[in-house]
Amino acid sequence: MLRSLTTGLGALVIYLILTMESGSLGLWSLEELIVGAVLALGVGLIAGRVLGKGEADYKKLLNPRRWALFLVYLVGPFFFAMFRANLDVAYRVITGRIKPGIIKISPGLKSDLAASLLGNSITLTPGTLTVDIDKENNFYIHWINVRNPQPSPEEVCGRFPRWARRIAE
Amino acid sequence: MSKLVRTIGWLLYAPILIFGFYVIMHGHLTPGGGFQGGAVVASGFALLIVAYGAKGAGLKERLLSVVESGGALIFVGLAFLGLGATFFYNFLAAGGGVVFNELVPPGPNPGDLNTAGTLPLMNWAVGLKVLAGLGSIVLLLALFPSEEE
Amino acid sequence: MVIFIYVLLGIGVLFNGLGSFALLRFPDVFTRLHGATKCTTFGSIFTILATVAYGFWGVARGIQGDLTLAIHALLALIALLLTNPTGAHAIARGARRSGVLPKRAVVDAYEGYKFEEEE
Amino acid sequence: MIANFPYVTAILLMIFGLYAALFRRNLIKIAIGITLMESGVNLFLVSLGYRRGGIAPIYTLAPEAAERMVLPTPQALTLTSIVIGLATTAVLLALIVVIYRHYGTLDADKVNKLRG
Amino acid sequence: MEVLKTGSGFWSALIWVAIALGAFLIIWLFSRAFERGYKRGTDQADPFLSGNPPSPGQRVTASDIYWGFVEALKGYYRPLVRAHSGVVNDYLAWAILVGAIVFVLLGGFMR
Amino acid sequence: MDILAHVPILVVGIPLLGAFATPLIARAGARARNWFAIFILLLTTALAIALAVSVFQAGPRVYVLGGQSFGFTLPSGYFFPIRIILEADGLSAFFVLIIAVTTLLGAIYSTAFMRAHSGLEKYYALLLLLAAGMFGMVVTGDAFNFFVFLEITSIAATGLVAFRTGRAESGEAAFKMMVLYNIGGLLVLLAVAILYGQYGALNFAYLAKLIEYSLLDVVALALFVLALALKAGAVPMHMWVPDAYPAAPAPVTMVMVANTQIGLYGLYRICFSLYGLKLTPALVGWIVIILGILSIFIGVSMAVIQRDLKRLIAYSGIAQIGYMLLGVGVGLAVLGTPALDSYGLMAMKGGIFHIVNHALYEGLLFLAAGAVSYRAGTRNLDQLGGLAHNMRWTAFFFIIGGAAIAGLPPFNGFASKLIIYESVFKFNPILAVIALLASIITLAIYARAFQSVFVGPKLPAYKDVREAPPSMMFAMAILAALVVLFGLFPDLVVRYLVSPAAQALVNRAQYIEAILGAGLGVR
Amino acid sequence: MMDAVVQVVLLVVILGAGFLAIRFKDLLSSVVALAAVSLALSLEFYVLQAPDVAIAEAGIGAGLTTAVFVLALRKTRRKEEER
Amino acid sequence: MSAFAIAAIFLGFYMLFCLIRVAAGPTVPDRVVGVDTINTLVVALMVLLGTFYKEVIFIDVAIVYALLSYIATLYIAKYLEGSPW
Repeated sequence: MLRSLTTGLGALVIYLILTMESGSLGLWSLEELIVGAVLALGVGLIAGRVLGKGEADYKKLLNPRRWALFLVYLVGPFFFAMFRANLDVAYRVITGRIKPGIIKISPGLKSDLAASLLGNSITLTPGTLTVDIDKENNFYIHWINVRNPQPSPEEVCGRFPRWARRIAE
Repeated sequence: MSKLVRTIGWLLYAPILIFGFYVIMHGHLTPGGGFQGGAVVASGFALLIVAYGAKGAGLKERLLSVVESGGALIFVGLAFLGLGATFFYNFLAAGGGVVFNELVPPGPNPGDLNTAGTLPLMNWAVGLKVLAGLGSIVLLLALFPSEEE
Repeated sequence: MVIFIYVLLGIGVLFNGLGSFALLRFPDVFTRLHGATKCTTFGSIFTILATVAYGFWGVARGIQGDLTLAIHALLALIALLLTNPTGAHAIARGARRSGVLPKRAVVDAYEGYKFEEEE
Repeated sequence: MIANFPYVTAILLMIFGLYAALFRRNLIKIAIGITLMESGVNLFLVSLGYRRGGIAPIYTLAPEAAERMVLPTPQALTLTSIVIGLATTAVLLALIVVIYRHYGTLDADKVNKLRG
Repeated sequence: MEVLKTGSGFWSALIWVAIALGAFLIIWLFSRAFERGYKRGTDQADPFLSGNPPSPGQRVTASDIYWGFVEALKGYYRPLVRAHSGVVNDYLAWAILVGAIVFVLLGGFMR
Repeated sequence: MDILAHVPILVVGIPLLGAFATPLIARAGARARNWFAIFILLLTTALAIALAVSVFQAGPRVYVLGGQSFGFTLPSGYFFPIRIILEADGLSAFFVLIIAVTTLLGAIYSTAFMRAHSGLEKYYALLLLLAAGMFGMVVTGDAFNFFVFLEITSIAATGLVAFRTGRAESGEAAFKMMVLYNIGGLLVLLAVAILYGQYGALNFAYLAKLIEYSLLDVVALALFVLALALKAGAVPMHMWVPDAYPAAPAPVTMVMVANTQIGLYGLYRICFSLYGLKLTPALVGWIVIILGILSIFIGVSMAVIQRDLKRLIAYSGIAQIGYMLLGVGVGLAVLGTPALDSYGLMAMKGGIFHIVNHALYEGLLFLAAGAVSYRAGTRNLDQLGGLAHNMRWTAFFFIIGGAAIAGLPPFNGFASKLIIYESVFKFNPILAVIALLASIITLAIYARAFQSVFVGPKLPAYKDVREAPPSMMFAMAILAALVVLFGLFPDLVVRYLVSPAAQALVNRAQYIEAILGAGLGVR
Repeated sequence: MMDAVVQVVLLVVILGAGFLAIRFKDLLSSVVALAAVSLALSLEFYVLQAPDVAIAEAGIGAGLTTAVFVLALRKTRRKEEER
Repeated sequence: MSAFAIAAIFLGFYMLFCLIRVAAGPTVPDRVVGVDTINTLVVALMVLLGTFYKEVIFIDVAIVYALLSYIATLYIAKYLEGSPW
């Protein structure tokens, strides 16, 4: 029930964003609002049940604090790290100076959502690329410039695990 | 697939679905319509299949087949309902119905959904048919036992 | 404002080019993925941001429809941000599991990793 | 010159597809060739409707911009043909899988139990 | 009586049936006067296999019928059978060949 | 609401509705599903007869989809048709009847023949879909819809041929067929695109009015001829036929025969109604004739050496397709010359008459072969033998079919072949001689087939073989009765069925006039 | 005018990828190249002012066709036989 | 704003680089990387051209494209993994 409602709510939000500026009721026309509600309900019923995702996951999606944190994270540290990453890659593209390897770190995350967030962040940030995540949430990371064969998580991805824990755990 | 892909697939599933429905719903106003929206929704099913495996995706072949038949029946049925004048006659747009009985006003107007007669209904019928049909194509091919099994 | 948009576009084009170039320059799949994913995503962010800026500029000038343009471009950006790293991860994992080893690797912690069967 | 380029590409794509279907003795390659041919025909259809400097044929823009629109009919045709194309491709591939289970090979030269 | 005009002549199946029935009647009448040549259970009923005594269960199968015809036309049949190779590419190649010929004929000769 | 006014679309729409409803009806049980399919096809047959009667009485009928009224072909303000228009003339009505009869009998036969298989709701759905596609191809007056229905028939036919996936041969045959159909369909689409690019229209009648035989039109014509001859199984492209026919279940094979003939319909429609006199028809006529002669020749010679019963019938069927091509090709070659009236039209009548005869006796033969394989479990001529002891009626029907295909009087094959021989002889004696010779060889082929399957002592392997189930017997009996009736009264058939069809082909102006004439005329 | 240049580049990409699709011996590579053809074709439709066709091609041609091909490959084998 | 179109032309040329990688890549993952990069470029291109044409609908295409091209990548990656379906 919660799962369907959450999914439906998310769908409704996306539908409303898509149909913005369509009428006079706020930004929407009446038809769009009605149709959007119906369609969102339908999507909630269809997509509310995805294997292996419990209610806790959906509750996380409903928490506005997490979303706010996520936005802060996105425009703050994440964007900065990405900028750095690109300069780094540019440097390596031009000089060709690389020292790659696959390393393993254990950031100690518990939820899938946090692991995914961290994994995607890692992929987009300096010199690192998530290759695999195992059951205990150990990350196997391809590092373009290996400084230490057995690094600590901070060495590879800075304060991302802490952000991920705060946002999605 | 890995945990990461599964989670992102879980997050993207509902947006893809609602986007497909959006495309179907606005078929008579903007580019898109039953075919495209159905294909988008079916791609959502394909995403679920690739992330969670054919058995884990929770798609029911029988249900899809019923939806497919239903969509096609609605389509042909709507065409038959036009038989008062001709097959496929847009009987709603001529003021015969309660909903959709206005012509589409000219100009950019993404909000005027309640227009164009039977076209939105037909779009929905085609959309249901296509999403169920294409979804079941992928599902059946994925479920097909391969040689090792 | 026009200058700002030009700058955004310029950065976007530059980084996209860098990404494509990295694709040719690096020696193996993983390093190529580094270049391609990061740079093209970053470049695309900037090009899309240019569109968004253009859209909001249009809103400021009172042009109808430009808000929708910006919003939809933002949605495209979000989709890109979600899918791109995931795709890169999937490719890397697939490549590693299909037996492609990182070239010139100093360490390979993945060696001997037991692939568990998925549930 | 540039206006003719899509047609040339479409024809070349069709020739590529036909080449694959004629000379590649692998069933999946044949299916790939057919898909390429379909792409070529679709491209041909869409470029038929294109006019230089045209805009997309959207009904709600019709009255004031109708004469600048590209032709909508070929696009409708292309849509139908794309969906049909996927259906035929899926049927072909399903048949290939069935054949593989019976013959254990994808070599067209060996899939000839029916001959003579 | 309706008859089918065939351009230069005509054809009526009913007339033909009547004539045929008459002919059969005459033949039947005549045949009653003849000695029956065919006797069940004698050697006559067995297949003739080059004079060899038939082994039990042996019979004239479909491959044996017209064996001589096919053997005589071997030179004709061998390439024909080989052309029906059962390979889908060959099928397609034939089609394309015909297409090319049709195309050349139509495009070349009719302008 | 006048239901008869909507007949042209109803023959397409009702099987389509049935096809989509069948999976739902099948929930109610096997019996309901079978009766539903048969009921739908019966209804369609009734409608088809109504359509044919009205067309033969009142000339071509048009039907505008989605318009204010079904006869309203040219909406005010337009001087060319913009909506999808169906057009049924004599030829269409002729083919509609053939399709209706074959699919109905196929469904009846299937109830017993396919009983042992699972997933039959898909089978019946595909059968109805195939019927709808064929009806659509025949009644449509729109080039693109022609392509769409062509693809519908391709997919449905492939699904039916591959239905028994447990057998290696069905997958292989269906794959080969699908590849060829697919390429053929793409060529048709390309040709349609070329025509559209030239004239900006898709309506056959309007195109026929405009067409001016430029180089691109020639290209389109070549593509059409190639693709449709491929679908019809004319000789160098025939090779999928003997693969696909035996692999399909017997009732499907019968429907497939009709499906191949739709290829002929398309060929005739394109050559006569679309291009017509605008091209100097002799060359196209000769191409068709040569395809026909090749078909006759190769078909019979390959049939002689076959060991598979259905394959043998398939090869001899190819030869019969050759007769149809020959007859109409002669008509096409002399189109527009005085010779048309002296013998060309007659040859066309022969060719068209042969189509309906072929559908009947070839269907009968395939059904009989299906009954044999259903009871005996094999189709290998070397293993079969002595079945006439136990399957008297099947043997009898096989004799009728064999005699008809060989052109023995008084069966229907003779009547049409006689017309073809006589009129082709006036055109070119050599062709007639070849055709006659092939007919004789056909007789020999069927003598051999009959001897191997039915004649001889009872074999121990087939000791317990029984007669085929009643529904199969019923379908065969109807076909046999039709074969005999058409043989006994060929004049009636020619006058009421064939002549209007041939006239419709020759009378191109009428075809165009029906759509572009008054425009508002409600017929 | 501007988009004409994009068009030419795209057509080159389409042709190149199509050529690769029939040239590769490894069927998986062929499928990858086929996906590239579909992707570029979708953009080409877009440039030719056919957005609805572009949506359909992106969804069906690029997404589902690749999926179906890969599934079929998974059920059969990957390499074209050497001959 | 023809600057958008000029940027689009640049991105178009970058697609050729990716095509070279698709052609040359010694392993299949290399080729997939090339195609994946083409995807990203195409999404950016679509947004740019959509702005150039000033049509919101054209940007919808980009959204669809971004969401769906990723699925193709996933399928190929899953094949490479060799895990059962």
